[in-house]
Amino acid sequence: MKKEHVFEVVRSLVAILLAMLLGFIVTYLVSKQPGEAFQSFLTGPFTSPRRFGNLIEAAIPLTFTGLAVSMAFQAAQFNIGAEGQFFFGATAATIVGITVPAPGWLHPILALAVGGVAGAFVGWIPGVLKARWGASELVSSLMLNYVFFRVGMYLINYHYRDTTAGAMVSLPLKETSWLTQFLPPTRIHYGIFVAILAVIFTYLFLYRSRWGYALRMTGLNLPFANYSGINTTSVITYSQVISGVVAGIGGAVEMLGIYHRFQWLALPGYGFDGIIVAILARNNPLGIPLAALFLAYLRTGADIMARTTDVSAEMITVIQAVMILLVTAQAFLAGWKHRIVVKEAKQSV
Amino acid sequence: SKTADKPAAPGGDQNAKAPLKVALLINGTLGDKSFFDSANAGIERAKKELGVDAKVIEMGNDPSKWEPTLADVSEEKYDLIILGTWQMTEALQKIAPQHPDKKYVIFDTAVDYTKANLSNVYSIEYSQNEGSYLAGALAAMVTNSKLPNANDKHTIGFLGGMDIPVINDFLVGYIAGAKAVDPQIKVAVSYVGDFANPAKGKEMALAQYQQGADIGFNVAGETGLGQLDAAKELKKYAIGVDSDQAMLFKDSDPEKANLIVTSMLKRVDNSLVRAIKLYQEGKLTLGKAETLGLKDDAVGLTNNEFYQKLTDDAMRSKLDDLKAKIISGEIKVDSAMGMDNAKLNEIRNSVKP
Amino acid sequence: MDVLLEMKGIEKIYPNGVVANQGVDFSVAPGEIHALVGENGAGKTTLMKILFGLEQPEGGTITYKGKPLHIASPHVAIANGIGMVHQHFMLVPSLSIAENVVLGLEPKRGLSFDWKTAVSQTEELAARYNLPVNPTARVQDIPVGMRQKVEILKALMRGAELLVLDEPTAVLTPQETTELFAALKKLKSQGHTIIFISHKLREVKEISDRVTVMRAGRLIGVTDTATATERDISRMMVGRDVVLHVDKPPTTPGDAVLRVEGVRYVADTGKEVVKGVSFEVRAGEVLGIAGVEGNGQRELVEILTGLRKPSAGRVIAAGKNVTGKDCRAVRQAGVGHIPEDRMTHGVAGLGTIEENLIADRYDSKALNPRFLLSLKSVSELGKKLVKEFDIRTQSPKTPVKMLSGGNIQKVVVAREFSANPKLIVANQPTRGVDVGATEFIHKKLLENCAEGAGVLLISADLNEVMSLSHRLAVMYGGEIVAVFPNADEVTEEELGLYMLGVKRMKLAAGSEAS
Amino acid sequence: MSEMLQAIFSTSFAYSVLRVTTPLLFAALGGLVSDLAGVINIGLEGMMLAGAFAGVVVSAFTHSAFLGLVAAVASGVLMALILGYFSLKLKTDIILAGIALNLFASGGTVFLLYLVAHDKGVSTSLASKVLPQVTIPILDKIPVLGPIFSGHNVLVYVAMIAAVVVWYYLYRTPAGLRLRAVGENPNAADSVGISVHRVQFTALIISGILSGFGGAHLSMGYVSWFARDMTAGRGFIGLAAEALGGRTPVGTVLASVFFGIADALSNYLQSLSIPSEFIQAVPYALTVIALAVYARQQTRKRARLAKLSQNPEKKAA
Ligand SMILES: Nc1ncnc2c1ncn2[C@@H]1O[C@H](COP(=O)(O)OP(=O)(O)OP(=O)(O)O)[C@@H](O)[C@H]1O
Ligand SMILES: Nc1ncnc2c1ncn2[C@@H]1O[C@H](COP(=O)(O)OP(=O)(O)OP(=O)(O)O)[C@@H](O)[C@H]1O
Ligand SMILES: [Mg+2]
Ligand SMILES: [Mg+2]
Repeated sequence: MKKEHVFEVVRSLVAILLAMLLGFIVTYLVSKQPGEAFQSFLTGPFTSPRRFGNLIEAAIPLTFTGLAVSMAFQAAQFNIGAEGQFFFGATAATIVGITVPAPGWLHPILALAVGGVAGAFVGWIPGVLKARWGASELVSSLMLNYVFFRVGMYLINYHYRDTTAGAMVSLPLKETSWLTQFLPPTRIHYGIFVAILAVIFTYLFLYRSRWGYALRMTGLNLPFANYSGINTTSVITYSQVISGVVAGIGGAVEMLGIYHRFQWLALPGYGFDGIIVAILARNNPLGIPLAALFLAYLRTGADIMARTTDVSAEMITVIQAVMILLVTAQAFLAGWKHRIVVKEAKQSV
Repeated sequence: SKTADKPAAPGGDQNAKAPLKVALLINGTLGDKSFFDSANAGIERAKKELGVDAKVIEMGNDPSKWEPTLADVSEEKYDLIILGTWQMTEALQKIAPQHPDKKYVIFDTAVDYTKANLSNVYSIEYSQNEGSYLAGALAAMVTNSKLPNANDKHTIGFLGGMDIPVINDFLVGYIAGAKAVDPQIKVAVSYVGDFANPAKGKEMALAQYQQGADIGFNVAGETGLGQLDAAKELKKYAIGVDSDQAMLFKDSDPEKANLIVTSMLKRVDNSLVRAIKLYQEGKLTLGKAETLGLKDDAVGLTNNEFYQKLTDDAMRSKLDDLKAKIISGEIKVDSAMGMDNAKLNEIRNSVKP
Repeated sequence: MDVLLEMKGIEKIYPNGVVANQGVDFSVAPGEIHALVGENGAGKTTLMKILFGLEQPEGGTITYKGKPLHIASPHVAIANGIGMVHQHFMLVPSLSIAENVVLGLEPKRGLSFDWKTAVSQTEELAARYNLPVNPTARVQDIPVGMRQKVEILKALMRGAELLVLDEPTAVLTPQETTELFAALKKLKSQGHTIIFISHKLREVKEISDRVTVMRAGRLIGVTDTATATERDISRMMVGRDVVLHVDKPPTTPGDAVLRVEGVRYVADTGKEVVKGVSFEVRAGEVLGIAGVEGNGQRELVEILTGLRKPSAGRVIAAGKNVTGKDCRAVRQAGVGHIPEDRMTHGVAGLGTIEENLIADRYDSKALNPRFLLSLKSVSELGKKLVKEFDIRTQSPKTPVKMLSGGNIQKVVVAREFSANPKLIVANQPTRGVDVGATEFIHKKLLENCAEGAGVLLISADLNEVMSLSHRLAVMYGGEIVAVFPNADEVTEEELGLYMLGVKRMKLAAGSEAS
Repeated sequence: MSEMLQAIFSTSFAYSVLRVTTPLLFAALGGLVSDLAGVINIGLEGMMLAGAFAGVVVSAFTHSAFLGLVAAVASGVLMALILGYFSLKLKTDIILAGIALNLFASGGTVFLLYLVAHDKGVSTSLASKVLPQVTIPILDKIPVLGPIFSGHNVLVYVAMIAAVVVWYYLYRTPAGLRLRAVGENPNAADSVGISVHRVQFTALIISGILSGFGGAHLSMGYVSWFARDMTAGRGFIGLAAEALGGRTPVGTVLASVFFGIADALSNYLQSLSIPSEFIQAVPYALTVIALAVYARQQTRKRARLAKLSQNPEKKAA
């Protein structure tokens, strides 16, 4: 068994190396400074505290949406809606941050809670439609992204827009609501602790609570769960709702920690990233932060490469896509793995 | 050894052989056929004409990356850092004071000089509402004209990317200009909700044309290009924005180009070349904001072969007249910047078809 | 002696490290019916999958018709006249029988699939081998026995000379089994060779010419069927003597733990599949319900256990009215349920044994002393049950999917029996389970009964219902058509007649089987 | 207001519904074929985008709209092969592979656009071709029907034909039978010697062809150039339409048209005094409502069926 774990590590490394090689070849073809470009990609995130901070900052929202998506996946429910939940959570937190007068310690908690409730609402709709009537949650959660994007834009535009600003942004959030950035020059903020709490919470919820148990069994085999006396209708609903809570809190954290005023004009894309993170982590909450860091590392490195060399940002998207494909290729080097297994089995017989 | 060849102090130091190092930060991506492309064009010209050494950095559409990029770039060996849009002002107000040795130019907005020591920042604003005023006036004249594709309705169109202040600034000027020519004018206003969905843009423009508009103004990035296709399909007129859209299609699609009466431009390119030049000469008024408008030729309608073909002398002289009045201050054009929704709605409803 | 097929030194190691075949030598003579037997997980199916090209061995050679043959895929096997009827049916439920039979060999007219020819080809084939089916029926609507025939027709359609049948009788009635055997003998007489896998040694004795026995991935031996007794074979399989017949203890039944009153059920299609069934099960007794599958037993069981809501009627379990209540309520009333299909309802395959064992009590106070689940209690319970129910596994934390069928069944039984149920509804509790495990499950069932639980046993295996039940009822066409207050006084043949609807008792309405 | 209503009840509205529906229908049919073969295709968006791009570039360089169309289809197929190679051969999670493919297409097209057109946004500097509009002889003269159905871009008709062909392929040909068998029970197909991978690859390729057409319609019919990310989520909408349509060709067509109507409607509703955000949300909100209503009705129907026979029983009792 041990050798198999070693194999997994080696396989991932080889896949990453291969993807890098491919990336390097392409870089070599398109860049006049391929060596420098690639080096800045690989080591860029570690060359200054701020850049390292960027990596961590980027991993925080990814952790939330990754957790959210994996929660739904564990219940064998699709959730393409983390995007809308994240967005709407951020919108709701913005409103609380602008309007509610509250002391410094309470304000963020309040904003996060409201963000979570907003996300929960967006998650509840596909959940209940699926649980009650079997309506495809893939369709509804996808469509709700577009709906709640517009609802959020309307709220900001018509009710909380900063009319003195030269762009479509909300009024600034009251400073009491901010999640303080405590490690200058980075922008790492208290939201990181909320993220860690979220990881611990989802882990405990999924693996240590009766509700999480019911959720996982429903995901593994729905008729079995039904037969065992689990109320699968409510499980399906609450899996989406909790997924929405986590994504919504994620949006709120991002808003309170990084932005301090609402300024998105399009869906920010963390929902889809969350799917990537969840699959990379195989839906294991404890693996989610690592997968989020990995993706954040790719992104930050790529940004730095695009910024400091002549390789374009688009090329980097392509290289990222190739890496994601190769790293998650289960059958990549499977023949080799099988030989190891056979050898071990023969020895142990 | 690296510190030894640190670039010489900026500002017309003649003995410095090292070219001026300039960075242009794009908080979005190139290819918008709008002011980022225009800024990029300005930098290209500055490279050629002024001999600067420049790098253009696309920061993408994720706002959370913009501030750290600015901070990063400020630590690198650039002399002059150029950036644009209101969204960058808060970041710049924070970072510029930390790098007093660096100089910054921000275009299409102004920093708040009362907020910090921003003596190293030069701001350029454009009165796009003034240019749009002229576009509105022209549109009103076209819809009332005898041009082959004009109808007898007093309706013109406006296709916005999103219902947001920058876009509405164009709209407010456009409506005002149109009303100045024809108080009866109706303006069909649609927002696509997306800057990168040309097919949807075309669809909405078609809807406007079918509901009676015979000319429309698109202010919607790539989405807006869909309006031009709609114009071609229904044989209606269009007014472009931010780049000379008739010239874009002059060779690839002359039929379409023939329907684009003019385009309303913000000449970011000119203003940046000017700023870099002033800087090299040591004359840039750092620590101040300047508003460039019709009088500086920083905004205005394009004058090309199609414009000449589609407009007559009367139209052109009317436009010249209005332009002169705006420059002289006789006409004051409202701005949507800082306008609340109630006022905005009042304006939109006053011309609702 | 002639050899048609010779497999030599076959080695198979699955990607998860399970050694399923270890140097297995297996040979079949032309024209014989060759039985392959062994405990669950012995490697029979694996060996046959290798023969059919569904799995690739790590070592060994296959010689077929005197020539070495490399079977890279089922395509190769089929091309060489090897056909296989799988243990778990490989049919496409939404397609018709004809479409399933011709799949891969579709007749064409122009570009189109020629439906008429497909139907007539299926009809012809069915007539030729005496395996009557309705070609236009959808597979999802036909009973299991019929599916079995479709599988055989599929193989014959492809011109199989060597036909592998993996546990074909597990789901058949005695009459159907007899029919099948007749068909197999006919095939044999037409020159086909048959490999036959079964856990029912009686059938092996009846149909086969020779028997190969496997245990734990190895070949144990080959014998002529005529010279070996059932006892000999089972000793070879298990490595010890097995009690093949249970002695059920006499019983003095107590109060009714289950009362079913006029239960009806109408399916989505509008067809009434349970037509007013009434009966009672008393504490301490086993009521057996015999019947050919597809006569409403499944729906009835699902209604009794809360998986379905009845269209009419009442169900009173352990004194509580649970009519139309969900599984949870039924379980809380004290009902345990061994479901028909263990992989669908009985377990979550990817879950660990432990997780599967707590499915009915995951929210109990005992497992949740405080806010969270107590992993310690869960693991203690797991260890205890694994030991008590003799679940053969490396650890209680092994995913259930890795166990063999018999052991998976033991997981289900362990969970259901350890909850101290007042009533156990056991639907086909030993289907596809080997002799050793069957013996064990029967023993446990009777133990529970002796401790005062009532048992409702539904089985297509007549031997099983007859030897375990105190009372017997027969279901046919959604109704109870016969009741025998003393199960020992009935013969198999007589039961069979009721099961096929040939005979029917006059029963007082409302008091049936009480 | 009255002008708006007039516009909505006009033939040109119906005409625009067909046009709006076309790219969605292509995507939805592509999604349907691969879904029925058991491979859910999240990469439709990327396939369409690649098609839209290749069509423009090749037609510009060859001066042939037809070759452009061929290239669009070919690049859709190429994307399908990449998706198939990773998900089927290398066992990358199919959803992840689809998402990665979309990233790949999004970045790759802009990158290549810059190489060929020196522009990162739109391809207007390339004199690319558009596919012809087709006037259907007799139909053309019929009132109402003529203006609605005649004079569309040729791909609008291709889409209609494709819907019929896909139906025929899936339900009337041996290959379609195999495809459905593979999607429903791959083991069954495997056991009769059908190569599951080959069938799934084929399905993905068909999906790629259809997406290629969809992409070409956007850049060589709808508008006449390529713009970055111009598919703007249509691949996903197609996937939703296929799911909404209950994974059947007829349902898929109906769902696509439904979405087309909702979308076209939102274009006309802008003249109402409602914040534009709400109008933009209309097509999506309507889809959710339709989905819910349909699903609810199905559930009720089932419940009603089960109850029917209670009545005779009650009478008897
Ligand atoms: N696909 C597979 N992957 C991993 N292990 C497997 C697989 N199929 C079978 N096994 C394991 O291989 C061993 C032999 O299984 P096999 O199915 O051949 O047994 P069998 O003799 O057919 O048993 P049964 O009588 O229960 O059908 C078992 O331990 C089983 O768990
Ligand atoms: N991919 C797999 N990985 C691990 N175990 C597997 C896999 N596929 C099958 N198995 C397990 O291998 C065992 C053997 O499978 P098979 O289908 O041959 O029969 P079985 O379930 O043992 O038969 P029976 O129904 O007679 O008990 C089963 O327990 C099955 O769950
Ligand atoms: Mg007019
Ligand atoms: Mg087996």
